[in-house]
Amino acid sequence: MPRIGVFVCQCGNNIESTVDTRKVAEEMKDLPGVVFTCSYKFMCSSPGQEMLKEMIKKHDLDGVVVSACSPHMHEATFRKACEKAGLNPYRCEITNIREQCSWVHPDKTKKTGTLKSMDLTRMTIERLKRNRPLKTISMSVTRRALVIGGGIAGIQAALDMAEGGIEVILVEKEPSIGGNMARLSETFPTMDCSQCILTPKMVEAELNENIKLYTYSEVEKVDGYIGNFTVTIRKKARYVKEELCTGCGECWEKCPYKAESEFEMELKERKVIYTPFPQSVPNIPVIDAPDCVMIQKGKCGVCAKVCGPKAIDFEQKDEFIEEKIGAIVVATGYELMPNERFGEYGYGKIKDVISGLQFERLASSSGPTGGRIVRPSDGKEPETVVFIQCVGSRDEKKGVAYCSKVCCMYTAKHTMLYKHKVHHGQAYVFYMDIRSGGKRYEEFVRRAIEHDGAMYLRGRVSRVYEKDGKVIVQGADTLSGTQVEIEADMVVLATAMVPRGSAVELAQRLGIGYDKYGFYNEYHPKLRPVETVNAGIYLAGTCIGPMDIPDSVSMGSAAASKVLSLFAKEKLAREPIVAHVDTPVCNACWDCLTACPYKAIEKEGIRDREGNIVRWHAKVNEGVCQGCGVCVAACRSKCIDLAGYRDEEVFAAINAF
Amino acid sequence: MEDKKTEEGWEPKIMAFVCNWCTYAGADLAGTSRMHYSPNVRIVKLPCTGRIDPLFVIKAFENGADGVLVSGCHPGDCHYTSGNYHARRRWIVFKSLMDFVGIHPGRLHFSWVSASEAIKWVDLIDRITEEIKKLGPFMEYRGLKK
Amino acid sequence: MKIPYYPGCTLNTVAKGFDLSARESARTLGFELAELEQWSCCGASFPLTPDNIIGLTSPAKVLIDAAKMDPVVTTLCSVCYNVLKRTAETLAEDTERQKVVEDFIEERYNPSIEVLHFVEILRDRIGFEKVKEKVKRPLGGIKAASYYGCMLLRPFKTMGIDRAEAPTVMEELLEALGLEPVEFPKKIECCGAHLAMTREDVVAKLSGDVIESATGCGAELVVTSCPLCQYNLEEAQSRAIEERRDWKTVPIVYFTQLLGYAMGQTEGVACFDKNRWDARELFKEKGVGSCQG
Amino acid sequence: MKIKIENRALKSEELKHLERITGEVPARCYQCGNCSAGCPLSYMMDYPPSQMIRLLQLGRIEEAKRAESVWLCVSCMQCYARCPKDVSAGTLFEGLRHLALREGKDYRKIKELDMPFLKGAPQQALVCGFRKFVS
Ligand SMILES: Cc1cc2nc3c(=O)[nH]c(=O)nc-3n(C[C@H](O)[C@H](O)[C@H](O)COP(=O)(O)OP(=O)(O)OC[C@H]3O[C@@H](n4cnc5c(N)ncnc54)[C@H](O)[C@@H]3O)c2cc1C
Ligand SMILES: Cc1cc2nc3c(=O)[nH]c(=O)nc-3n(C[C@H](O)[C@H](O)[C@H](O)COP(=O)(O)OP(=O)(O)OC[C@H]3O[C@@H](n4cnc5c(N)ncnc54)[C@H](O)[C@@H]3O)c2cc1C
Ligand code: SF4
Ligand code: SF4
Ligand code: SF4
Ligand code: SF4
Ligand code: SF4
Ligand code: SF4
Ligand code: SF4
Ligand code: SF4
Repeated sequence: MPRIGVFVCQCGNNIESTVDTRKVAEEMKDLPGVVFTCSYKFMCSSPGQEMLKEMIKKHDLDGVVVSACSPHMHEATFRKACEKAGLNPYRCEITNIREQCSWVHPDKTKKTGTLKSMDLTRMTIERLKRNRPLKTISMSVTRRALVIGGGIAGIQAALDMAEGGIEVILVEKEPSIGGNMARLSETFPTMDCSQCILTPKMVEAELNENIKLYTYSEVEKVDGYIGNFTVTIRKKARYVKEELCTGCGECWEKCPYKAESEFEMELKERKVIYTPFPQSVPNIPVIDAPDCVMIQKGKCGVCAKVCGPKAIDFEQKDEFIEEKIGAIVVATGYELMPNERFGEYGYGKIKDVISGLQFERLASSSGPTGGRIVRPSDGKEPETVVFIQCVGSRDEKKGVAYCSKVCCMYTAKHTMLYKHKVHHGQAYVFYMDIRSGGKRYEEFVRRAIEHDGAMYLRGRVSRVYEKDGKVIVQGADTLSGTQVEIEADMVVLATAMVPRGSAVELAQRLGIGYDKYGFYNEYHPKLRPVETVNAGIYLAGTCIGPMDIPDSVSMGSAAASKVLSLFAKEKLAREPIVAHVDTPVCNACWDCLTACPYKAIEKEGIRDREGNIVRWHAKVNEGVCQGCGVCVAACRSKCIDLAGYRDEEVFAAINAF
Repeated sequence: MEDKKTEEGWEPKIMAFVCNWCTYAGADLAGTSRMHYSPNVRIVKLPCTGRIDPLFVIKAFENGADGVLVSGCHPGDCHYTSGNYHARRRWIVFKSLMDFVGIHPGRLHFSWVSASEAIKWVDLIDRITEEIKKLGPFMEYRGLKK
Repeated sequence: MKIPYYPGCTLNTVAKGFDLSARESARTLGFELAELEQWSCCGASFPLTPDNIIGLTSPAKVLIDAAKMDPVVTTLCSVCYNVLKRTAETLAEDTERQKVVEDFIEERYNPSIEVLHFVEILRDRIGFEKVKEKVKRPLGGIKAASYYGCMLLRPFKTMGIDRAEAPTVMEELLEALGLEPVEFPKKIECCGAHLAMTREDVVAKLSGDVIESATGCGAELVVTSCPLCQYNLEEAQSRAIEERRDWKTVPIVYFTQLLGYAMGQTEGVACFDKNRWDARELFKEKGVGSCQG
Repeated sequence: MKIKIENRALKSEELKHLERITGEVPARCYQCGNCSAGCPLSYMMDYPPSQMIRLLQLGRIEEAKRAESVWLCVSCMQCYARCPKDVSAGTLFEGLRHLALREGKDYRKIKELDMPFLKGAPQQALVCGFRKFVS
């Protein structure tokens, strides 16, 4: 026979005013297995908790029901107290007679509240009788972290974690880290030169002993769970031996063939062996195999001839490296929506219609024009530049419904950069709203208008076409209510920021959520903005949604601090609310496996003596299981159950109804 | 369908299976906000609507429930990302079986109540209680229990 | 191959050349445009408001009659095409309205009917390559502007004959005929349409802009598939030459006129003489269009 | 001009009626102006399309009905093609024409048309014109 104690709380007058707690306690006494009941003024107070502990010992209780407030309030309190008294904490159950009784049923005769409290308490007692003691699951942690994506967000996260003393593996798919920020000229709102503030961080990441860089690499496979992941990294063939290369640049000086530069976005060519940009980290080139004459046709080999340290290796193959880590920070960033989607703006057809990032390259002193702002078509300085905001953003029909958040600001920046470089030039901006929320942001936009003379027109552009060497922009100025036409020399489209094309695939590999656009889902958009539903995987930067550099950096640091606090624990403890399979009964239908939202269910084979698999059954990976119980309801053989919410326990509660 | 006379003083008993994260918290909020609703409901807390087995509902009716409510997070808001979708699919099938097993569909209710929707919870309980009052006590399954 | 064909009112009268040259071209290409046995006017405008059932009845009747022959019907005039295609889509999607229309006409509607423009037949069923093979009078060197106007393209979801903002199907056809297509900004702008009835001034302006945009890009000829566009563009030119001495007129022709002529039809079929500016003069001037074989 | 904004007008029966017969919801328009930028008739209108929609948003259906714009719109659907919010100004214009025509207010009388036009114009211009301008 169980030995259960029932403690009914009065909560001062909060419960007592509409529930006769003494009567509740009295009634429960007669239930089989209940050996002690009482009513008490404030159960959660120190004396209350002491009393609880004392009674556990005195009556040798093996289970406790506290009928008090919501378990969301004090379940942890009472379970801890029980634990201190030597009772398994999961043998303590709470009945919610405050939020569910006294406060919502204000019957002063106390009849209603008392009756309902008795029902609820009885249900809890019956349930508790079937409860099993559970043990918190404790897991070891591999104190190494993986960062995916070496943009500013990823770099910041890696640096902070390395600073905190843990080993970091930074995987970047391009030949250099730096991401989109490396493309920018100067940055709002302070107008620092992007390279000047980014390059030191890139170098720091390269030199930091705790950071292991894998550039030109991608995460191929992720296994395991919080504290214990195993990832497989594909290191793409560079055709250059990293350990030998000194970055002298002889090879790309001498390579006779050229290809379009991805980094410069069609504004310039690069050599076939190349580093994306001069400050690349690491400063080690890669050979772009599809364009290399040696690799494709077996001729050339100039780079190998000129390379002093003999670092070129045309035979190199992709390498696969396995790393064990305890946490992952995803910082894969953004790209711009392809402008070709907007036929009316002539992008791709009209050379002088360019994207915002292309404009950054034109304005950048390390860019294809050395910082001179000129028309791509004829190299002339444009006297009139029209900037069109919200291209693809806030356009649920042809683009995306959301606002890209940074384009209002960088467009204002562009008008300033342009004015500073082309003094007689005139900038026009078509906007719908100016979104300049941020410290010193509105002031920045006003400066562009008031000081640098940018002409802001409220309205959208309907069409852009070429006429006599000019780019004609036809739009509306809704404030004056008229159609307007501008003969421009160049048009810059502030195109929507969208997730990387590969974002969804990576999310599926990692088991994290993403929205309909492919941006990654936070655990909670306000209160847990850098966590994901998959424990141990964190987010930073523009892979979550459009944001600027300050926000990306903050999120990088936030994700790093989450990892550091995770690693600060000796062992990871977690609630033992996980599913278990009664393996002999399992008929391997895999219904649970498809139902589980966390991929926590694995197939396990049973082998005979020869090692042949004779039978399969499902197995729950306790590290991954989050205890939702979906599998339990899915299993038709009723052989999977959820600790803490087993069928038997729930039925007991229902039966006591 | 059922023409049971409402007994004098009879009050329906309703069992609510709710998820821990949304509806349970929403009901808590109704409490902390001192809202009032009819006292006929008894809550059974589960981690997720996805955990709720149709058998729970049958069992509840067997044990004297006159109505059952299943409520969890809104679609897309599930604490466990997609548990409530599983639940939804399951319940669509189950609901269509209700007639077959002899339970008036008005006795089984589904809803989404988020942690902040205390008002929705209160209205829901009052509405369901009224509806089930009109249907009268559910006797058909009583005998089944032992 | 026989394809049910709906000519529409205008092709029976003022745009006879459009109709005749198309029928003849089809024959040359190995199929027949089989005119519906009975047909009525399509209404010349698609009723935009969903409660306007009356506006749907005449095009619906056309579709019902067509479906009796074949579940596909083709047409030449952009307006007819627009009205029929939108009607077909509307009635297929909205069974309620379909029902009302059926009750009104007292006939069953067949929602599987497909409406195709003649140029779609050429592109998708015949192939421009095949057209090219049949060319006997290459019109090489003539700079032609394809004027799409509104009805072939919008609303895009329904019409979708080609890319909404940068269509090229007409240019591809002209290229097959040996002409030199010119790109011009106003090729999908409106000519003024039925404002011809109330606001000639407005139409003259809009159509004038279209022509100027085309000639500004070097066009010597403007090609259309809409009798109303054809009329408006010609009217605009007539007005323009009265008002402006420097105005250079260009022939405004239907694409089938060029098609048939290039494939060697006798000159009478295309009725170039019915156009206000005879394209043959341009051909002569350019020294093209003589029959080869 | 000064408009007095009234709660009642925002949800007037006639507005609801217009929404019903057109299937368009003026509230969806966020006044970006793309329709006005693209509409070929916009610069001749007393209220360009986006302002017409604004009038409806403000509950000023009377002003909207009286606007000359209503009779200038040619249903070319350029506005709709470009609208990021999938609002069709052209359809709302047609709705407004219907409201006027159903009150028996013809915009043009057949006998007012001149002969050369009637003789020379393609049938479709006449048919379409009658549909748009005559009840
Ligand atoms: C035109 C323009 C101007 C801007 N100007 C400013 C400005 O002045 N001030 C400002 O504050 N912000 C500005 N921004 C915003 C700024 O660019 C971003 O906030 C910032 O670059 C985001 O950094 P990130 O690290 O999140 O992403 P990214 O810079 O995109 O970095 C992501 C990195 O991850 C890598 N990666 C992606 N997928 C994978 C994968 N599967 N495996 C491995 N690696 C992967 C990418 O190669 C990239 O290196 C501007 C944006 C634009 C478009
Ligand atoms: C009307 C309104 C509605 C809003 N709605 C939303 C919303 O819907 N969603 C949203 O995301 N954001 C919303 N916000 C913004 C949100 O309120 C803030 O982002 C958030 O509360 C900021 O939190 P905080 O901790 O930075 O500052 P605070 O909330 O101001 O907290 C600062 C604390 O520090 C204490 N303190 C101050 N000085 C001292 C001192 N010298 N010593 C000790 N203690 C001190 C203060 O007493 C206070 O408790 C809203 C803001 C307003 C004004
Ligand atoms: S345990 Fe809960 S109900 Fe009891 S006194 Fe504390 S807060 Fe109040
Ligand atoms: S020449 Fe050799 S050492 Fe120098 S950068 Fe090229 S690969 Fe590296
Ligand atoms: S072998 Fe390839 S990379 Fe090397 S120089 Fe030749 S083309 Fe360039
Ligand atoms: S930030 Fe500005 S330009 Fe960018 S989408 Fe938002 S409103 Fe448009
Ligand atoms: S309880 Fe949920 S997370 Fe755990 S195995 Fe079952 S379905 Fe997966
Ligand atoms: S659903 Fe049940 S029987 Fe099927 S595999 Fe999973 S545990 Fe085994
Ligand atoms: S449909 Fe009417 S409002 Fe719309 S663009 Fe055409 S003329 Fe303008
Ligand atoms: S384009 Fe659409 S959203 Fe923009 S003003 Fe016109 S109707 Fe409104």
